[in-house]
Amino acid sequence: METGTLKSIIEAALLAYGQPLSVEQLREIFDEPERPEAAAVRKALAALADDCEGRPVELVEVASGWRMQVRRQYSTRLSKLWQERPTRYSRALLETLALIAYRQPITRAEIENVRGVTVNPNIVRTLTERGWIRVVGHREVPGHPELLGTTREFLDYFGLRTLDELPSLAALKDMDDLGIQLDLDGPATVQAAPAGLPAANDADAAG
Amino acid sequence: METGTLKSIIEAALLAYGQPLSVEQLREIFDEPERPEAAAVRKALAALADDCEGRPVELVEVASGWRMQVRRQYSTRLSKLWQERPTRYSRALLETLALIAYRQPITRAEIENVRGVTVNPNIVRTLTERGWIRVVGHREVPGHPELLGTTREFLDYFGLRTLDELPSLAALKDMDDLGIQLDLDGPATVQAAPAGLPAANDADAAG
Amino acid sequence: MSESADIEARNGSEAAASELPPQQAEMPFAIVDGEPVTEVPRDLYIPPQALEVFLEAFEGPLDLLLYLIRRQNLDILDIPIADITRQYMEYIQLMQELDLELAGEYLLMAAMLAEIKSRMLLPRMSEGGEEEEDPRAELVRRLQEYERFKRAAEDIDGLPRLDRDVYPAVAELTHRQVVRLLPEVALQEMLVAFKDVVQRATMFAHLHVQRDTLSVRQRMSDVLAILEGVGLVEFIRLFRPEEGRLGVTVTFVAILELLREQLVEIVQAEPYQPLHVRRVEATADAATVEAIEITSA
Repeated sequence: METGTLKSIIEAALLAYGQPLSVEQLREIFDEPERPEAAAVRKALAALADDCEGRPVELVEVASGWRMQVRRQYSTRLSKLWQERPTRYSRALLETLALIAYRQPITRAEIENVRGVTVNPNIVRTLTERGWIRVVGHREVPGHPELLGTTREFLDYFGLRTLDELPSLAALKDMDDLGIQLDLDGPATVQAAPAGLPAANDADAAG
Repeated sequence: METGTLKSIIEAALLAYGQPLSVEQLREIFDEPERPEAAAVRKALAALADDCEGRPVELVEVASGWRMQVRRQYSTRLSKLWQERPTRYSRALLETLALIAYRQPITRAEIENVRGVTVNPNIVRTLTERGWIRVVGHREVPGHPELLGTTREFLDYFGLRTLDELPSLAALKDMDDLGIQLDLDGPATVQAAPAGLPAANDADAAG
Repeated sequence: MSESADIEARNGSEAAASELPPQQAEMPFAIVDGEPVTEVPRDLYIPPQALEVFLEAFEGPLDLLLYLIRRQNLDILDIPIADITRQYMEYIQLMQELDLELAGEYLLMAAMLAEIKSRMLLPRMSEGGEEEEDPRAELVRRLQEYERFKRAAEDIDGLPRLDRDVYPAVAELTHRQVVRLLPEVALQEMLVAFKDVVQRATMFAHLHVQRDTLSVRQRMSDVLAILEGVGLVEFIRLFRPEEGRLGVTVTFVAILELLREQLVEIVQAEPYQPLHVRRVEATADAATVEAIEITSA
C-alpha cells in the first residue's frame, strides 16, 4: 500500500477512535493480504506527524500507542467548551500517586512510612477507579499486603510512553548521594561545618 | 482576529469537542473584546472546509452546528476498531456440539437422552448459523426427527481433514494426566467446571 | 493550597507581632550549634481562626516540619532542633487548645523531636569510642525522602494531563457497523465436554440394567396414567434421565405416538417456554396441530 493512502487511513482511524491505537491495532484494520508491515505503519505515522506541523493537532506516542491530540496551547481557551472544570487532585492523592509511580511495586505501609501519615482509603479507591493504579501482587510478609503499581492508562493520561519518562529521576539519584554523605562523614562534619555543607547539597535538595 | 488563527482555534475546538458546535458556541469560546462576529466565524469555517480537501476528515454542517467527521469511504474499514469481544459459548452448547461431532448422525432426542436435559433450540440455531452443523437426513422413526451432523466448515475451523482426526476418548486420558480436572458428577456441579471451560450456566437445564 | 496557607500564615504573623512579645527561647541555641542564635523567629504565630485552614494545608508532621525549616531558609542537613521543636510544639499545643482533632502522627513526631533534642545535649561518645550517629540523621533522612516525593507529586501535577492540558482529537465516524466477533472454541474444550457428557450418560445406564424390557406401548399407557386427572404436566417431567438413553427414547416415542393418535396434546405458552402435556378430553383442536409442529420441527 502506498504511504499516502496508509497515512490517510491511519489519520482517519486515530480521529475516529479518539484513543491511542498501537501499531499492531493499526495493522489489524487491514485484512490480509493488504495488511501492512509494522515498519510501513511506523513510516506512515512519521509522515503524519510531519503533516501535523502548523496544524492545531499533533500526533503523540503514549504507553498504549499513538494518539491525535489538540495542542496544549489551545487548552485554556477550549476549556470553556465544558461546563465542568477539570478535576483538581489533592496533594495527598498526588503524593500517594508519586510514591506508587516511582517506587512500584509498593505497599500501603511503605507509602505511609515515607509520607508520615496513614493512607486514606478513599485515595487508593479514587486512583483505582481512575484506572491509574492496580494491585500487582502481594508482598511475601505476614499479612500478605497488596503491592500497588501504576497502569498503562496512567501513562496515557499523563502523556508518557514509559515510566522512564517520569520527571525528576535525577533528583532521586542526588538524594542518595546526600544520604551517603550524611552517613559516611558522620556527625562530626555535620556539627563542625554546619554552614559549609549546604551550598552544593542544598541546591540538590531544593532543585 | 486573523482568519488563519480563528480557523485553527475552530478546528481545535471541533476536534476537541467531538460533537457539533454552532456558530454561536464557537463565538463564545472567545472573551470580549476579541470575540469574532458570526460572519468571521463563517468565513473561517469555509476556509477550514477548503483545507480539508484531500484529508480524511471533512467539515460538515448538521442540525446542531458544524462538526468534523471522517469521510464515509473509511467507515467500513474502520468499523473493525469497534469489534466486540465475543462471549464464550456455554457448556451446554459445547456438549451438544461434541455429541453431534462424535455421534453423528444424531437426533435432538438422542442428544437429550445422553445429556438428560432438553436441547435449547437457540443452541441448534447458533451452531447452524455458525455453519458448524446441518441437517443430514431424517430418522425413520415416528415423527421423522432430523438427523444432525457436522459440516466441512466445522472441520476447517478445528483444522481437521476428516472426522477420523477428532481426538479419541483415549486422548482424554492424557489430558487427565496433565491434571485437567473434569466434572464427573453430573449437572449439579457445573460451577466446578475445569479451568479454561466456561462456567456458564447450562442453558438447557434452565430451559 | 499550601500557598494560600502560607500567605495567611504571613499575614497572621504580622498582625500578631505587634501584640505578642517575642517568646523567650526555652533552650539556648548555642549549645546545639556551637554558636549563639541571635534571632528568634517570631513570624510563625498564626491566629486561631486561621489555624484550621493552615493545618489542613499540611499533609502530616513531615510536611509541617519541612514548612518550618524551609520557611526560615534553614539547612535541612543541620536543623536547629531545639528551635524547630519549640515551633512545632507551639502548633501542637494550639491545636490541642482549639480541640482540633490531632492525628496521632503529629504527637508521635513531637515525641521524636523531644527525644532528638535531649540526645543532642548529651556527649555523643559510645563505649566503643566510636562516634554515634547524629541524633538528627534519621529525621533528616525522612524529611529528605518525604520532600523528594512531595516534589515528585508537584512534577506529576505539572505534566500535560489529558482533559486539562491536551484534548484527544475526535472526529465523528458515520455509518459505523459493529462487527461482532464469534466465540473461539478449542478442540480440547469440545473433547472435554464430550467426555463429560458420555460419563454422565454411562452413570445413568449403570443404574438400570432392565431398560431393554421397556416397550413403547407400555410406556404410552404409563404416560396416559400419569396424565389422568392432573391437567397439565411439564413435558420434561415425563422423562426419567436415569433410565438412560433407551428409556428416554421410549418415553419420547411413546409421547409422539400418543400425539399421533390424538390422545394427548402439547401446549406451550410462548416460544421457548416449557412444553406441557395434557390428555385430550374432547375433540382435537388447533393446539394439537401446533404442538405436533413444535415437536417435529
